[in-house]
Amino acid sequence: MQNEWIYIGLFLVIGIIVPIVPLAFARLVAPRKPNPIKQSTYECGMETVGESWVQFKAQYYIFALVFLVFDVETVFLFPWALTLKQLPLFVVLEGILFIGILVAGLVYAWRKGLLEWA
Amino acid sequence: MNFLIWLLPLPPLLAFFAILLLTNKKNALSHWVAVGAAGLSWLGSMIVFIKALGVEEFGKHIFESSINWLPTGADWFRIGVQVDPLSAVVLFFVAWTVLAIFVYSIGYHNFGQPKGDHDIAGLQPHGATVEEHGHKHMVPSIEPMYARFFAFICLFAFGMYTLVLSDNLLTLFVGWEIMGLCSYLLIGFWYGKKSARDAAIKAFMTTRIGDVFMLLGIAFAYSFSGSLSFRDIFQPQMLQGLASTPAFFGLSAAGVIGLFLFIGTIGKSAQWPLHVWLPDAMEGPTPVSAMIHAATMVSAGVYMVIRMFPLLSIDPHTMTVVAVIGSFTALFAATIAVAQNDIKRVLAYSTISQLGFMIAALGIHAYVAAAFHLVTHAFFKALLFLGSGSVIHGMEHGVLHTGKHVDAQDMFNMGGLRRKMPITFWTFLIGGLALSGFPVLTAGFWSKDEILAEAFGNGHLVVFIILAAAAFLTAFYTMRQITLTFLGKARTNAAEHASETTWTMTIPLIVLAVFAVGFGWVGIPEHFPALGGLLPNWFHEFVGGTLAEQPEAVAFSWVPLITSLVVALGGLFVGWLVYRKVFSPAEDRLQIPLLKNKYYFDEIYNFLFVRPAYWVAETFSSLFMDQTVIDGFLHSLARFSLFLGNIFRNYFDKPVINEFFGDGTGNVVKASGSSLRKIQAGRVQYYMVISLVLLVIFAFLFYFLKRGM
Amino acid sequence: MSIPLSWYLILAATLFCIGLYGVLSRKNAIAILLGVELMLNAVNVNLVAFWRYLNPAEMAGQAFAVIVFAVAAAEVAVGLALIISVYRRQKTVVADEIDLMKW
Amino acid sequence: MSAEQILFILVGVVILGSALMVVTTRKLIHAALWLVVTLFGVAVLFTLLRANFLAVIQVVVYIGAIAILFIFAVMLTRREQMEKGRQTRPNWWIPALLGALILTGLVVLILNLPGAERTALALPEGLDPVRALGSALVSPKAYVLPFEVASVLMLAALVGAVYVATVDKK
Amino acid sequence: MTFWNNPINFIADWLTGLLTGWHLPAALATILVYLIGIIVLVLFAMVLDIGLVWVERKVVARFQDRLGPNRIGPFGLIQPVADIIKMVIKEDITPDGADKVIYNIAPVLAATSVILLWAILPLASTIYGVDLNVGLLYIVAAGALGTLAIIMAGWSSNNKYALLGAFRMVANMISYEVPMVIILLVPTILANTMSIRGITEAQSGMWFGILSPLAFIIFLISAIAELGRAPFDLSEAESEIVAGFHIEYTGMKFGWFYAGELLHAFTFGGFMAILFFGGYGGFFGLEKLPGFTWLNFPLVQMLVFMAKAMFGYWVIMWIKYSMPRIRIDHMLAFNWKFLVPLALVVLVNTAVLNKVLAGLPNWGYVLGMFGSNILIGFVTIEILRAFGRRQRKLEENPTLQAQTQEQVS
Repeated sequence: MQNEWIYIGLFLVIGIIVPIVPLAFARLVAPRKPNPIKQSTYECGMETVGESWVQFKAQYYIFALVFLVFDVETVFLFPWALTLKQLPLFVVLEGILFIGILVAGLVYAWRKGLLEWA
Repeated sequence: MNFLIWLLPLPPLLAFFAILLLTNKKNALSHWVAVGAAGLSWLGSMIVFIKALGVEEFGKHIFESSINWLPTGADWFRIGVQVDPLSAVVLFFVAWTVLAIFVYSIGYHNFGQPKGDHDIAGLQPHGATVEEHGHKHMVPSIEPMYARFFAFICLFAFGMYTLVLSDNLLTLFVGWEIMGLCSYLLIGFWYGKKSARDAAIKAFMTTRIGDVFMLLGIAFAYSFSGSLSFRDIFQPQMLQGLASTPAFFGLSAAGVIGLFLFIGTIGKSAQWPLHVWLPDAMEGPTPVSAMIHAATMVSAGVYMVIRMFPLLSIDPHTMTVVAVIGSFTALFAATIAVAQNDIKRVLAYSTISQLGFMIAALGIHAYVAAAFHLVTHAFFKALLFLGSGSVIHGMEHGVLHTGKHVDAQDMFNMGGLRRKMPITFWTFLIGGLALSGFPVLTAGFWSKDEILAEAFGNGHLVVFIILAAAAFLTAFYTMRQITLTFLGKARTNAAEHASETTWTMTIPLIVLAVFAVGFGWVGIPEHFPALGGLLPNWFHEFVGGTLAEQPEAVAFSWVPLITSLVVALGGLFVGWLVYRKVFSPAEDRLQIPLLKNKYYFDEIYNFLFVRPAYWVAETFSSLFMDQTVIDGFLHSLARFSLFLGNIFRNYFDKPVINEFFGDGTGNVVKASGSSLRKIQAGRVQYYMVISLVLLVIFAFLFYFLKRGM
Repeated sequence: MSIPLSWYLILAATLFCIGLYGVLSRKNAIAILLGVELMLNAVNVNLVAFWRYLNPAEMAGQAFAVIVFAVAAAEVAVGLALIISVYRRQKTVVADEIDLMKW
Repeated sequence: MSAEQILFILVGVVILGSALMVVTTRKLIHAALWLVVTLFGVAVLFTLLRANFLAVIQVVVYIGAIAILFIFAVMLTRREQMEKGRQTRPNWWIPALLGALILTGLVVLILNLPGAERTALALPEGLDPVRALGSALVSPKAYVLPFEVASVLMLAALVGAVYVATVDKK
Repeated sequence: MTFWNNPINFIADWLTGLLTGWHLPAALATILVYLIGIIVLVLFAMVLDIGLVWVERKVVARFQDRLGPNRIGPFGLIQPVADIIKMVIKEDITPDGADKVIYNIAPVLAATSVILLWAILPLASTIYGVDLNVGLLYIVAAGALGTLAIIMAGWSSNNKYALLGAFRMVANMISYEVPMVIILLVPTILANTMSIRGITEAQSGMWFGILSPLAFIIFLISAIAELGRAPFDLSEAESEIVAGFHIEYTGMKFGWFYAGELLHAFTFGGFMAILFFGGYGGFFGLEKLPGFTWLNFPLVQMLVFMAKAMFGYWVIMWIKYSMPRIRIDHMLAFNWKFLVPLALVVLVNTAVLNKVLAGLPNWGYVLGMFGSNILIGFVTIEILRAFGRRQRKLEENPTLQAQTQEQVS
C-alpha cells in the first residue's frame, strides 16, 4: 500500500470537490428564470439550422490517428530513456532504430500528403 | 559463411517492401531495386556454391546454423538454414534462373515504351500510338502495374530462397506458402481478365488442397518425431522408429507422413490428379510462367520430395504410389501436350510430364537422377518459357504493326519466325532439343538417359516403358512446336512482321541456353561409351553425398541408351515429318477432341463437384432464407449445423471422394466458398457466436472428461 | 491485509466476459470495438496481476502489458479507420450491413 | 477486511459497472465516456499493483489517445437514427448466455487454481519497476525484439489505417 | 531552526502527533494530515489563480496600452474578487438539447485536470505534494483529462460552433502533445529520472535549458499550444466560431474554463522552470558556498520558484498578446512538419551525446550539449530560409509554380 497514490487519490477527490463548491454555491444564489430564447442554441442570434452535428472532415480523424501512433511509441521510449545511463551504447542505437521506424511512419504520412489540411 | 546463408533470402524481401512502399511510382527505380536484390542474392548464392565445392566430403560436413525460435515447454523449437549438396545445386539453378527472369521481365513489360493509349491497371497493355515522321503507328506500351510486378516476383524469389535454404519443414512450409500466395497474385496479375481471375483462384485452391495435407503431414511428423529439422528426422534410429510405429490405414508413421507430404507435392508440382491448375496458370505474364514452371514453384514441390527422400524411401507403399503417380503423369500429360495449339500450353503440359519424370525417378529410388533432371529441366524449361514469351512478344509487335488482331499465342498463326527472330529461334531450338533429350549434346539427354538407365537397371520395366513412351511423345511435340513456330513460312502477316525482342530479353535466353547445353556434362556416367570418364561424374558424387550412404551408380547397359537415342531422334524426326506442311489446325490429324479437351478433366470435375456443391448451396441458402425469419436461437442452431455440414463436406467427404475418383480440385473449395457466401452473409458476429458455442461445449467436455466424469 | 490473487483474476474474467458480450451483442461496429477494448484491458489486468503476484523481479508481465497497449492502439486505429471508410461508402456502421467480405 | 480490500472492491464495482454501461448504453458517445471510466478504474488497479508506469500510460494512451479516437470516430459516423432504436441485436441473450457460461467456467477454474489465494510478493529491494521495465525492454536477452516489433506494428497500423481512411480522397 | 528547514514536515509531524494523541489509528491520522495538506495546497493554488486574473488583465492592458483594472481597490487588486462574485451570481443557462450530465461535468473536469498538476509541483525542496517516479508522464496524463473535458464540453453543448471549436482544440492539443512528449524525454535522459524533484535536483549544477535550449523552445511552443492560447487559440476564434467549445457556458462554469486556463498557463510556467531552469534550486552550485546557504531555506526556494514560474507565465502572456492567430492548416503543418522532426532530432542528439560525452569533464559535457544544440538550430534555420526562398520564388513567377505543380502531380 503505497502512500503516494493515496495522496494522488485524495488530491483527485479534493480537486473535484473544489470546483464543485462554487458551482453549488452559484446554484443556490444565482437566479433561474429560463425561457425558450435563453435556452436556445447560441448562434449569434441566427435561427439554428439543422442539428448541431455537421459532417466533419475525416482529416480530424487522420490527425488523431497519427497522434495515437506517435503518442504510444513515444511513451514506450520513456523506460528506454531511463536505462541509457547504465546500459551500453547499443541500447541507444536500439532506441534510435525505434525512432527511425517512427520517422518512417511520419515520412509516409507526409509523402501521402496527409499532413496537408486539405 | 553461415551468416551469409542467413542473409541470402533477405534482399528480395527488402526489395519487395521497398518497391511496394516507396518506389511504387518510379518504374526504372523499381526494377533496378528488384534486379539489384536478385543480383545480390545471386552473388551470395554463387559464393556459397563455390565454397561448397571447395569442401571435401561436403555431404558429411554441410553448412548449417540454427537459432532458438519458439520455446516449446522444456526446450526450444529451432529454426535455421542449411546448405547441403542438394540444396547447393538447387540454389545454383534458382539463383541463375531467377536473375535471368528478373532481367527478362524488364523487356517483357516493355520498359521504356510510352504509356498505353487506353491501358488500365489489371489488363494487358494494349499498345500505344506514336507519332513518327508524319504517320502514326502502334508500338507496345508499358505495363500499367510495372512496379507492382517486380514487387511480387521479389516476394516470390524470397519464398523460394527461404524454402531452399531452410533446415526444417516449418520454414520450408513458410516459403512454400509464400510462393503459393505469390502464384495467386501473379497468375491473377491481369485481374481485369475473368480467365486470369479464375485461373488464379483455381491455382490457389488446388495447391491449397495439397498444402492442407502437407500441413497435416508436418503436424504428424512433429507429433511423431518431436522435431521438424531434417537432421533430427533423418537420424537412422529416428527413421527406423517412424517406420516401425504403426499409424492408421495400416500404414507406418513414416508412410503416412510421406504420403501426406507427397500430396503436397502433387498439388505444388501439378501432378495428376491435381494437375489442372498449371495449364490455366498460363494466364499470367510469361515471366511468371517461367518463374512458376521452371525456376521456383513446381521445382519446389519436387525439391521437397527429394529432400524428404530418406523418409519416403523407408516405406515401400509410399514409393510405389510415388512411382505410379509420377510415371502416369509423365505419359498422360505428354499425350495432352501433343494436341495443344497454344505455344505456352504445350510447354505447360510438357512441364507436367517432365515433373512426372522426376517423381517417377524418385519413386524408383533414382535419387541422383531425379535431382539431376530437376536441375537440367529448370534450366531448359526456363529457357523455353522465356523463349516462347519472346516469340509471343514478337508476334504481338507484329499484331500491333499490322493492326489486325490475331491470337499471338496460337502456333498456327506463326511460322517462319526463324528469320525474323534468329536469337530467339536458336536459343529456343537448343531448349527444345534439350527438352526432347537430343543425344550427347544437350543436358536433357543426360538426365533423362540416367533416369531411363536407372529404371531399366533396377528392373522397373513398366516404369521404363512408360517413360520411354513419354520421352518419345516429348520429342514429338517439341519438334511439332518448333516446326509450327519457326520453320516453314509465315501463316499470318502478323508473323510476317514479327521482330526480334530487346537485349534485356535475349541476353537471359543466351545465358540459359549455355546452361541448357553445358550442365549436362557434369553428370556423364563413368561407363558411358567413348565419353564416359572423360569428365568425372561429378554430379553423382556431389549430390549423392547428401544421403547417408552414397547411392551406387547403376551399371551401364545398352538398352536404355539405345532406347533414349531412338525415342529422342525418332520423335524429333516424326514431328518434323508430320508438321512440315501442316498449315491450319484442320490439317492437323492429332486434333482429337479427347486430347484437345485434356481428357475432359475440367468437365468431369465440374460435373462431379461444382454442380452438386451449387445445388447444396441453393438448398442451404433457401433454408437460410427461412431461418432468418425464425427466432434467433434456432437461427444460430441452424447455422451451426450448416457449419458442421461444411466441415464434414470439406474434411470428411472430400478425402473419401479423392480416394475413389482421385480428385479434389479447387472447384470443391471454390464451390464450398460460393455456398458459404450464400449461407453466411459475412456477419462476423455470427461466426464468433458459433465458434464460442463450440469453445464452451468443448471446454466443458474436456474439463469433465479430465475430471473422469 | 492484502488482496488475494484470485480477486484480480475474477475481476479480469468478469470484465472480459462483459466485453465479450458487448462484442457479440452490439449492432454498431464502433460499439463492438469498445467491447474489444474492454477485453484487452481485462487481459492487461491479468498480466500485471501475475507480474506482481508471481515474479515481481522478472518484468515479463509488464513488458507484455506494454505490448498489449501497442496492439490495442494498432487495433483501434485500423478498426476505426475501416469503419469510417465503410461509413463513407455505405453510410452505415451497423456490423450486419457491412458484408463486403462475402464474394 | 482491510482498507486495501475495501478500496479494491470499490474500484472493482466502478470498473464492472461502467463496463456494463459501455456495453448497454444506447448513446455511443456515452458508451465511449463510460469506457473512459472503466479505463481509469483499471489504471487505479495498476496503482494498487504498484505498476506506476502502466497506470500512467494507461491514462495517457487509453484516455488521452484511444478514447479520443473513439469519440472522433463516433462524431464522424454519428447519425441520428442510429442513436434511436435498440442498439443491441435481436437475439442479444445468446451472447449474454455465452458470456455467463464462460464466466462461470473461468471462475470455477480460477477458484480451483493452485495458489489462487496467494498474496502479493514484496517488491525486491531497490527495484525501480520503471527502470527494470526499461532494461527488460531493451536488453537482447529479454524483450528487445517485441519492443522493436511493436514499433513496426504501429508503423504498419499507421500505414494501413491511413491508407484505408483516405483511399477515396483522390 | 528545524521549522525553517522543513516547515511542511514539521507541521505534518506535529499534526500527526496531535491526532494520534487523540487515539486515532495511525493510517487515519496520516490520511487526515494529507487531506489538510492537500486542501491548503489547493486553496493556495486557487488564491494564486485569483491573483492571476488580476495579473493577466493588468498585463494585457499594458500590452494594449491601456490601464486595466484600476477602480476597485488599490491598482484594482480587488477586481478579480468582483469578477468572481459576478460569475457566481450570474444565471447559469443550460441550452436545451444539451446533454445535461456531461455538460455539467466538463468544466469541473477541466479545472480538476489543472489542479491535479499541483500534486507533483515541488514549490521547494521540502514543500511538495508527492514525488512520483513517473512524474513527467503524470503531467501528460493530466493533460489527457483536460483534452477529454474540452471534447465533452464541445459535444454536450449541442452547438455547431462549440463542437467545431472542440474539434479544433482537440486536434490542436493532441498534435502538439507529440512534440511535448518527445521533448519531455530530454530532461528524462539528462536527469536519468522521471521524478520531478529528481530532475530539479539534477539541475543544481547546470540548467537543462542551457544544456539544450532547443528543447526548451520546443517545449515552450507546444506548451502554449496545449494551453490553446494565442497564437494557437483558433479553437475559440471569436471571429469565426464565436467562442469555441465553451460558447454555451455561462456563469461559474465558464469561470472554471477561464480560471483553469490561467492556472494551467501558470502551472506550465512552473514546469518550464522546473524542467529547464532548475525549479526552486539551480543556483549553479552557488548555494554550496559558505555565504549563501540561506538559499537552501524552503521559503527562499519557494520565492525563487514562484519568480521563475511567473517569468514563464509572463513569457506565455507576452507571446499571446503580441502574435496574430495562426490558421489551423498552418498550425498543424508547423507541428508535424517542423516541430516533431526537430524534436526527434534533438532527442536523438541528446541521447547520443549524453552517452558519448559522459566521459568528458563537466565543462566539456556542457559545451558539447550546448554547441550541438546551437548547430542543430543553425542548420534548421538555414533549411527554413532556403524553403522560404523557394516559396518566394514560386510566389513571384506563376509559370514556375505551374511547372512545380506539374512535377507534384
